[in-house]
Amino acid sequence: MILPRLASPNLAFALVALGVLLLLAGSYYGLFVSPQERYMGDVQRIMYVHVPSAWNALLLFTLAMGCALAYLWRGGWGWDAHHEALLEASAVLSFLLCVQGSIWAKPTWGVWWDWDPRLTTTAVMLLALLGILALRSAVDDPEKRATWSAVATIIAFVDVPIVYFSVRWWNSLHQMQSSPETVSAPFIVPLRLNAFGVLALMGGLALLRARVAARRTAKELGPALPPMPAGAALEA
Amino acid sequence: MAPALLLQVPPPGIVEGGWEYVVAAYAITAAGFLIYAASVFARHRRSEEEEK
Amino acid sequence: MNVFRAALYKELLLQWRTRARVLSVVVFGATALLLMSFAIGPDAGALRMHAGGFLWLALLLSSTLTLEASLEAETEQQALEGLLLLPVPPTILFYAKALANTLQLALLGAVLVPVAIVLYGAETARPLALFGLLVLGAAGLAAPGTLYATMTARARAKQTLLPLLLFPLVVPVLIAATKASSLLILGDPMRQLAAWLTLLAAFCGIYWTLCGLMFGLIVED
Amino acid sequence: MTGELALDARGLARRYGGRWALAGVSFTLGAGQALALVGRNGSGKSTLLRLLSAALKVHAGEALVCGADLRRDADAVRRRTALLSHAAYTWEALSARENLVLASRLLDQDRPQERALRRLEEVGLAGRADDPVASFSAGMRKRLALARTLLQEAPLVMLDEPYGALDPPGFRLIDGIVRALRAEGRSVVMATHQVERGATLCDRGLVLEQGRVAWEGPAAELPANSGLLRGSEEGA
Repeated sequence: MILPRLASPNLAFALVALGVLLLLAGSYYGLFVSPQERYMGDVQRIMYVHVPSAWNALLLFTLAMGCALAYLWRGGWGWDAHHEALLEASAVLSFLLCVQGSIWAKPTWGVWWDWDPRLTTTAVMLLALLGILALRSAVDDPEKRATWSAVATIIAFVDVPIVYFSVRWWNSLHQMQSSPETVSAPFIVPLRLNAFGVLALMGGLALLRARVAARRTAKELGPALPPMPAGAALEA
Repeated sequence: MAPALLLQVPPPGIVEGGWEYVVAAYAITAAGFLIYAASVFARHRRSEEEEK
Repeated sequence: MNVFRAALYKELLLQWRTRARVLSVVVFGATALLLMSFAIGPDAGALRMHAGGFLWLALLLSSTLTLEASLEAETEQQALEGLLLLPVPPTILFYAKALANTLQLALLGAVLVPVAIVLYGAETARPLALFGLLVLGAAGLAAPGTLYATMTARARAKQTLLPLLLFPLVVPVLIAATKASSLLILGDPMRQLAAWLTLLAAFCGIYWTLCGLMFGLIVED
Repeated sequence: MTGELALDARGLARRYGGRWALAGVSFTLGAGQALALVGRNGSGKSTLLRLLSAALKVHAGEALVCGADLRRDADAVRRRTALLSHAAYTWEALSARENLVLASRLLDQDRPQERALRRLEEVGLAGRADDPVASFSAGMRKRLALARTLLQEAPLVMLDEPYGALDPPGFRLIDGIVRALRAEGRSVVMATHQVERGATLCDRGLVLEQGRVAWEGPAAELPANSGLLRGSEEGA
């Protein structure tokens, strides 16, 4: 089997543990230490998980795009394995983001879904990610799966800002220009803790997930070219 | 940096209470992370065992 | 240039020969338009207000059928591989195919417009602008649609895969085209039409370039 | 172009998923020579031909095809080769003539109508030139595919099972075409189960077994060495 170089599982487990610790600390701070926000009251506390999820969903999608580009330009199954893992992690975060967003929308606007550009873009992004994952599961040949899904990821990634701006224009009547107070220290601390917590947790899980993907691909690719009886075979 | 990524809020109009929404959001998020982590661990363990 | 003309001619000839199937797509689109009105109820004002959106939804749903059909002719006897061996550069293949699909979708739209006028009273004072919009919107659907259809034609579960990949991607096209057609049908007092057309044109510019660049990566076996 | 070798393959290999259909094949063929490729079903003959005509990506090894590097300059290889494949490469909804005219125009040739008609006469399809290909029998499709291959006027012509699906006059047609190609100084590679025919038409013989070269030598010695048809029915 040709396994690409991957992070050790111990590093992944350590990252997951670190993420859990940071999330526990950040959530404790956000729920019980931070003061009430002036306008939003306690509902504001949803932001301490929502915003870190949003940052990381975008960050992981960007990294997945980087892996896709790297696979297309440089080749290497490690890039493909991490591409798959990051797509999945980003999809999980996008899903949670949609759920948190609609929980936030209910007390704030009185509806479960507001056609806010960010929330809508997240929903579109989630569907795009699910589409790419479906494409990966529908193609058996490892080379085609890697190339096609890399192309699809790049195309979907370019779409995200376009979707955001088109929804914003479409929905321009709703534009309201105030945000919760998140610049002062009591609000920043839980945001930061949770942001790095989600990053460590999902990053660690993605490293583990990439190992699973790499193993599966290695199995599909089977043994390396059997040695030639005479003459030199030049492995790709 | 931070404000650009936050959901917008309608101007005046103060939201009262809402702890149940906060609890729901945290609970669902925690459940999401837990379920996903469990599934990744399970898949990783299975692939590790298949290796042997 | 000669090769591009030949490739385009090939696409159009194939579409002409399979026009019976194209006709059934028209019927499908018209049926979709009819069904959507039942979601609103027989309120003439409301129907007219939503006519633009219905038109583009019907077009989007039909587009997956025409895109799949345009690739079926190439996969039956692996004509696509044969084309690469001639050799026709993949970029030329892509642009010929995408252009032919644009034309077909724009024509399909042009046929659906009278249906929308009859069903929803969706007349416009600027039919030429509406046709220009149809071409622009069709181009926005055709570029990524051609690329994805080429992938999914050779994957399992192709019928569900193409919409799954294409629909989220073309949300900006749907939004901009719907808004623009509504402005054309209902009037444009705020002069917003140009902004939406610009958005559509930008989408087309980005994806006609990007998909043309990437097509070569996905056609080789 | 060196003009010396039509084919120079070194360790050429290709896998489908985990199976190496071609596991490192090395051989050479002089310009203007003909090679008979023999082997059981699944021994890698078709894969080798599709690799050498740049229809498939090479997974390991390398080859010079009419002086062009297969890995670096696939386009040049495609311009210098023509492949009669198992797939007919035809558009079913179009007539035989239209198929050839389109191929000719896509090759950017002059007088496409004339060329198409001449090729159709050559393969005995002139009488059915304007019938849609969808109504053709397997043998007629083979003839049409052959006409398309000849249309390319490539210096290296590769024929995959040219006798398959053909009637006895069709056999003679293929024999005549191979002789004519050789008389014009073109190189020919022919994968076939008709070992005797291959032996008389070609200079060199190559036996493939499980994706490897099992025997290589003068074509005249093929029947004794192919190990395929020893004592069995020839010329079925």
